[in-house]
Amino acid sequence: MSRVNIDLPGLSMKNPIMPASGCFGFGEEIGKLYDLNELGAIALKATTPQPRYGNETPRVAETASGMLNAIGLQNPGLEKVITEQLSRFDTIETPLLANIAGTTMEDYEKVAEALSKTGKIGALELNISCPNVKEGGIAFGTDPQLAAELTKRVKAVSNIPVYVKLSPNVTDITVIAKAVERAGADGLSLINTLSGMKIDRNTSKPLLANSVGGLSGPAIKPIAIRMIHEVRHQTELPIIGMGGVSTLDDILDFIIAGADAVAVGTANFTNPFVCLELSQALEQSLERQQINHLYDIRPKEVHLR
Amino acid sequence: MSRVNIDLPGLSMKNPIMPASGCFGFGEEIGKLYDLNELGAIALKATTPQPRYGNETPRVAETASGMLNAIGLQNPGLEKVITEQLSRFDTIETPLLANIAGTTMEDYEKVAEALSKTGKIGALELNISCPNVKEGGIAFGTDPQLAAELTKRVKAVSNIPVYVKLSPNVTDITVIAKAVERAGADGLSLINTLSGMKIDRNTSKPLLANSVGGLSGPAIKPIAIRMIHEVRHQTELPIIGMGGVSTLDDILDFIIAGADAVAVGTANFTNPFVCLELSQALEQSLERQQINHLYDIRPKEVHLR
Amino acid sequence: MKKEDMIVRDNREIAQDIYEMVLEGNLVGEVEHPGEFLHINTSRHSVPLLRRPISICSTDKQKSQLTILYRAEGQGTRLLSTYRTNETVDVLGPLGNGFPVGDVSPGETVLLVGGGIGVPPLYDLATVLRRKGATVITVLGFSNKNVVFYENHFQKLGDVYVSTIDGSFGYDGFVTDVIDQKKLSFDRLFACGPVPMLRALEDKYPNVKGSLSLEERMGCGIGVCLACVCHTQNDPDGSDYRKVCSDGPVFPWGEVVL
Amino acid sequence: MKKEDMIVRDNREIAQDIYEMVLEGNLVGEVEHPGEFLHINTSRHSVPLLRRPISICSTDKQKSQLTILYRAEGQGTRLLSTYRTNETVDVLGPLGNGFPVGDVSPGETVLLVGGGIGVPPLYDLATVLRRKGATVITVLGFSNKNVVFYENHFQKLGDVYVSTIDGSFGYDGFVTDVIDQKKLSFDRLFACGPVPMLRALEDKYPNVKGSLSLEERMGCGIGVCLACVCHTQNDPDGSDYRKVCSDGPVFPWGEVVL
Ligand SMILES: Cc1cc2nc3c(=O)[nH]c(=O)nc-3n(C[C@H](O)[C@H](O)[C@H](O)COP(=O)(O)OP(=O)(O)OC[C@H]3O[C@@H](n4cnc5c(N)ncnc54)[C@H](O)[C@@H]3O)c2cc1C
Ligand SMILES: Cc1cc2nc3c(=O)[nH]c(=O)nc-3n(C[C@H](O)[C@H](O)[C@H](O)COP(=O)(O)OP(=O)(O)OC[C@H]3O[C@@H](n4cnc5c(N)ncnc54)[C@H](O)[C@@H]3O)c2cc1C
Ligand SMILES: Cc1cc2nc3c(=O)[nH]c(=O)nc-3n(C[C@H](O)[C@H](O)[C@H](O)COP(=O)(O)O)c2cc1C
Ligand SMILES: Cc1cc2nc3c(=O)[nH]c(=O)nc-3n(C[C@H](O)[C@H](O)[C@H](O)COP(=O)(O)O)c2cc1C
Ligand code: FES
Ligand code: FES
Repeated sequence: MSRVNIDLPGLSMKNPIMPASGCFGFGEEIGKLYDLNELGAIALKATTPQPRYGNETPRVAETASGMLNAIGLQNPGLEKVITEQLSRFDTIETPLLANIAGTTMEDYEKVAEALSKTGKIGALELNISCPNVKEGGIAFGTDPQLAAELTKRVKAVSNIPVYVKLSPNVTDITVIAKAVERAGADGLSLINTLSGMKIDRNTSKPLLANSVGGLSGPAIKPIAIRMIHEVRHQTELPIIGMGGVSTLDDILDFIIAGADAVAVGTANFTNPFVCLELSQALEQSLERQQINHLYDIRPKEVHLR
Repeated sequence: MSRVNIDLPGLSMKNPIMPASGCFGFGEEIGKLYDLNELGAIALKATTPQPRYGNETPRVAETASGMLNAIGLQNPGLEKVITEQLSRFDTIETPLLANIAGTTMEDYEKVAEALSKTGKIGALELNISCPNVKEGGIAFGTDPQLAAELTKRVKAVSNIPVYVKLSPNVTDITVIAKAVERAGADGLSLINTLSGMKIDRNTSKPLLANSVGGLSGPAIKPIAIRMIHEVRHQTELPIIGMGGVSTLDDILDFIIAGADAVAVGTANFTNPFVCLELSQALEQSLERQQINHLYDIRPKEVHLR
Repeated sequence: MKKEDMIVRDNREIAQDIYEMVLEGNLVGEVEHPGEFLHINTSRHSVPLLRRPISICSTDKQKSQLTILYRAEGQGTRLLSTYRTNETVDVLGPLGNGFPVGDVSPGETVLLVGGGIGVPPLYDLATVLRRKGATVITVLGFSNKNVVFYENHFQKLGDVYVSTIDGSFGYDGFVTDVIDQKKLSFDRLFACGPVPMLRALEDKYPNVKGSLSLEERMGCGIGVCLACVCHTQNDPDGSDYRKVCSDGPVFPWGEVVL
Repeated sequence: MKKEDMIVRDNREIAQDIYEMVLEGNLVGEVEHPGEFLHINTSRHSVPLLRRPISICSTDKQKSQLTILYRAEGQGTRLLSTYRTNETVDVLGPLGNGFPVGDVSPGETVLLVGGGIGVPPLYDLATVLRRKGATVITVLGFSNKNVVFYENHFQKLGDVYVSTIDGSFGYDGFVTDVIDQKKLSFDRLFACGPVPMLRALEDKYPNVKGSLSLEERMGCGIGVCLACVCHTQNDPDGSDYRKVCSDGPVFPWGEVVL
C-alpha cells in the first residue's frame, strides 16, 4: 500500500492520476516520452464502431484560460483500435479505461461488447456527453431516462465495469448521476467539456469549422469542482474528476471536492510530461507532509465510500 | 443618429454599453468617477421587497480568468431603493434597467409594480437566475413554465418593458428564452453567472461562506457567446449580451454573435472606468473604419430584428 | 482616487518573502491619511483577475513617491515581486478612510500594535503622530525572525517592542504578552494585523479609545460590489454592515464584528 | 524532442513587428532537418493557454543556439516579443519532419519560395542545400517594404528575388508573377507560406518535384490531439488524413489538400 494507490472498479491504480480521454490519443506519442507504467490509469480516445475523420479544421480555438475543441470524435474505428492500438499496452500494467462513443445505443453496445471481450481493458467509459458531434450521444447525456437505458444496455453486454462520463451542459447533473447509478453504472467521470463558441472577427463567423466546441482547461475548473461536490453528496459511485487540472494543487482540490481519481486533459497539450510530473509530485508532497494516504486530506463528510 | 446609438424597448441608448447588474451598485461610487450620461444604459443592483444583508464573507474568490461571487443579493430593499437611490438619476438621461429578484412570484410583482410606477425606470430585468441564494429565483430560471408564468405576471403589473435575465445553468437555454418570449417578455439578458466552487485547501472546505458562487469574467465568455448565438437564432427578442466582456474586441464579438446591446460586469471591478472607456473606444473604432452603424459589422444571418 | 500606471522605482526583498516597493506617480498627491491603501493590478492579463489591496506604508509627496511593503505569497503578490525598476504597474488609489489622526492631541501616548503584514500602514501613522507631537510606542508581532522588518524604522519614532511567536527574535509570544509584560500604558490604541490579534486586543481593552484596520477579500475596492462587508457590533437584527474598502479599512474600536 | 527552458540570447525587431530571437539550450542538439519547428509556451500562466508553433530558422550547434523569426501579431507572439536577454522561455521541440533534403542531389537547382512569415524555415534549408552543392534560387514575397526581412541573408546563398504585393519594394505582385517574369527554371521546388500562395504554386506546377510546408492551428504539436489534421488529395471517401504537426509540417508536392 503506497500513499497514493487507489482501487476503483476495474482500475487498480498505483496513483490517482490518468490522462483524460482524447488528450492522450491511444498512448502512441506520449508512450515514447515516458514509461506509461508510471500512470494510475489511461483513458483512451473515444472509439466508435466505424472509423471517423471528424470535423473540418479549425478544430481548436483559444479562450481566456481555456480552449475550445471540436475534433469530432476522430478515431480509427473499433476494428483498428483492437488490432492496431491495444497491442501497444501488452507490456504495460497500467489499467485502461476505454472511452466509447456512438450515435445509437447499438453503437455503444457493439463497441462495449467487443472491447470488453479483448481482455485488455480495465473498464469502459461511456462518453454520453460529447458536445461536438450532432449525433454524438449528446441526447443521452442530457436526458436521464436515455442515459439510464444506455447504461443498462451496455452493462448487459459488458463483462467489465462501466463508468458513465457526464456532461456539464445540464441543469442538474445529479439527476443524471443518480439515474445512471440506479441503472447499474460502476462509476462516474465528470466533467466533459462545456459547450462554447468563439467568433473570428476577420470573417464575423464562428472560428471553429463546427461552430461550437467544447471548452476545457483551467477556466472550467470551478464548474467541475462544484459538480463533483454536488454529485459526491448524491451518489455512492466512485468519481473520476476532471476539468482544468494542471497542477498538484488542482489534484488536491479535486480529491477534497470528492473525486476518487483525477484525470488530466488539456494540460497534456501544454506539457506532454504533465501526468508523469503530477504523479511524482503528489507522492513526494504526501511523503513530505507525512500523510499516510491521499484520502486522508479529505474532510470527513466526503468519505462516503 | 450616431454610429453607436440603439433603440431597445424602454431603453433608448446613445451607445450599446451598460454596466451589468450588481457590478455598479446603484451608481453612487462610479458616478463620482465619470459622467453617467456617457453610458448607454445602467443596470441597477438587484432589488428585493425587503432589505437583505446577503451572505457571510468570504463572498468572492478568484479562479483562472474568472471570479466567483456569492454576494447573496444584498440590497437596501424596495422602499429605500426608491427613496434613497433613484433620485441620484434625476439629472441623468441615461435610461435605467432595474434588476429585480425575489423568492416568490409575489416578490417580483411587488417590486416590478412599484418600480415601474416611479417613472424613473426605462425597463425591468427579472433576475430569475441568481445562483447564490437558495430561494433566489433559481427555480424560475431553470423551469420554462415557471419562467413563463412569472414573466406573464410581472408584465401584467408593469407599465414598462420587461427583460428576463437567463441562467446559463440549464440544459437548453433556448427553451427558456422561447417560453418567456411567448409569455410576453420584451427582451432577454444573458448570461448570468455559472454556478461554481472553489476549495480552500487550508480548511479543506469551500472557500466561499455560501459554498457555491457565480462564475463571471473572461473565463465564461465562450459560453456566453455560444448561448447568445443559439438564442439569437431561436427568438426575435432583443438581447442584452454579457459574460466576460472587458475589451473592445469583446464588445464586437458579442454584437456579431447576436447581442443588441452589451453589459459589462466583472471588468468594472478591475477598472472602474471600463464602461466609459469602451463607449469611447467603440465609437472611435467605427469612425476610423468608416462603419456607419455598429450593426453593420454583423453577418446577414444575425439581422433577425 | 486615480487609476494610474505608476512607475516602479525600487522593488526589493527586505525580509523573507517581504518586499519593499517604491512607486512614483501623480496619485501620491491624493494620499491624505495613514492607513489608506492601493488596489493593485498585478498582471496585464486575466490571471490573476482581481486587484490586490496593499496599504500605503509611507509617502514622499515632494518626489511623488510612495512605499508599500508586501508579502509575496499567492499568485498576485508573487507576480508583483517580479516587477523591475522603471516598469509600470496599474494602480487604483488611494482608497479607504485611513486612521483618524485628527482625533489625537499633542502629548497623547499612542500605542501602535501591528502583526505581520499588518505592520506597514502603522509606519506612516507613527510618522504623522510624531509630527503631531504624540508619543508613539510600537509593538510589532511576527511569526519568526526571518520575517521581521522595519524594526529600525520604528525605533526612530519611539519605543519599539518586537515579539515573535516562536521566540526566535525579540520577546517570545504574542503582542499582547509583550504589552502585559512591559505593562505598557497609553491613551489611545491603533492596531492592524490578523483578526485573532485584533480580537485579543479588543477583549483585553474593551473600552480603550482607538481604531483598528481590517482585511477582507475584495472585488472592486471602491464600494461597488459588496464583496468586503462586515457586520457591526450593536446590530440586533444583523442587517447593518460596513464595507471594509470604502467605509474602512479603519474602524473605531468596537464598531465592527471581528 | 525535449521540453526545455531555453535561454534567450537575443530578441530584437528586424522589420515591422518581425522579431529575430536567439535561443540557447540542449534542444538544439536534436535539430535534424530544416523545416522542423518549436512549440513555444509564451506565458507562465494560463493566458494564452496554448503553445505557439514557430519554425527554426537556423541553428548553431557549436553554441547550442538557434534562431527563430516571428511576427508579433496576436496575444502569444506579442508576449514573446517582450522576453529579454537571459530570461528563459519554455520550449518543446524540435517537432515535425522538416524538408527532405536527403532527396536533393548535388548540382540540382532548387527554387525556394517563401511568403511572409513562411520565409524563416527556408533560410536553414537554403544553407543546407548550398552545403550539399545544390544551386539555390529564392523568391520571397511580402506584403510591403516594411515587413521585408532576411533578403541579404539569402543573397549570400544564391539569387534572390523579392516581391511585394503593393510594389513598395522589389518586384510588384505575387511570387508567381516574379517566377513568370524572370522565367525561372529549376529541378525542385520547396515552398512555405500562406495557403493561397501554396495553392497558386501547385496549380502552376502540378507535376514538379518538391515539398511544401503547411500551417494549421495546433493543440499539442506532437500528434496527440488531432487538432491539426488535413485531408489528402487522392482520397475518394475523405477519411484519410495527415497530422500537420507530426506527419508534417512538410508534405510532398500534391499529397495534401490545400
Ligand atoms: C486594506 C488592506 C490592506 C492590506 N495591506 C497589505 C499590505 O500592506 N501588505 C501586504 O502584504 N498585504 C496587505 N493586505 C493583504 C493582501 O491584500 C493580501 O495578502 C493579498 O491580496 C493576497 O494576494 P496573493 O496574490 O498573495 O494571494 P492569493 O491567494 O492569490 O489571493 C487570492 C485572492 O484572495 C484575496 N486575499 C487573499 N488573502 C487576503 C487578505 N489577507 N486580505 C484581503 N484579500 C486577500 C486576494 O486579494 C485575491 O483576490 C491588505 C489587505 C487589505 C484588505
Ligand atoms: C509549423 C508551423 C510553423 C510556423 N512558423 C512560424 C514562424 O517561423 N514565424 C511565425 O511568425 N509564425 C510561424 N507560424 C505561424 C504561427 O504559429 C502563428 O502566427 C502564431 O501561432 C499566432 O499566434 P499569436 O499569438 O500571434 O496569435 P493568436 O491570434 O493569439 O493565436 C490564437 C491561436 O491561433 C493559433 N494560430 C493563429 N494563427 C495561426 C497560424 N497562422 N498557424 C498556426 N496557428 C495559428 C495560435 O497558435 C493560437 O493557438 C508557424 C505555424 C506553423 C503551424
Ligand atoms: C482535444 C480534446 C479531445 C477530447 N476528446 C474526448 C473524447 O474523445 N472522449 C471524451 O469522453 N472526452 C474527450 N475530451 C474531454 C476530456 O476528456 C475532458 O473531459 C475535458 O477536456 C475536461 O478536462 P480538461 O480541462 O483537463 O481538459 C476531449 C477534450 C479535448 C480538449
Ligand atoms: C459581484 C457580482 C454581483 C452580481 N449581482 C447581480 C445581481 O444583483 N443581479 C443580476 O441579475 N446579476 C448579477 N450579477 C451577474 C452580472 O450582472 C453578469 O450577468 C455576470 O457577472 C456576467 O458578466 P461578467 O462576466 O461581465 O461579470 C452579479 C455579478 C457579480 C460579479
Ligand atoms: S471590495 Fe467591492 S465593495 Fe468593497
Ligand atoms: S497539434 Fe495535436 S495532433 Fe497536431
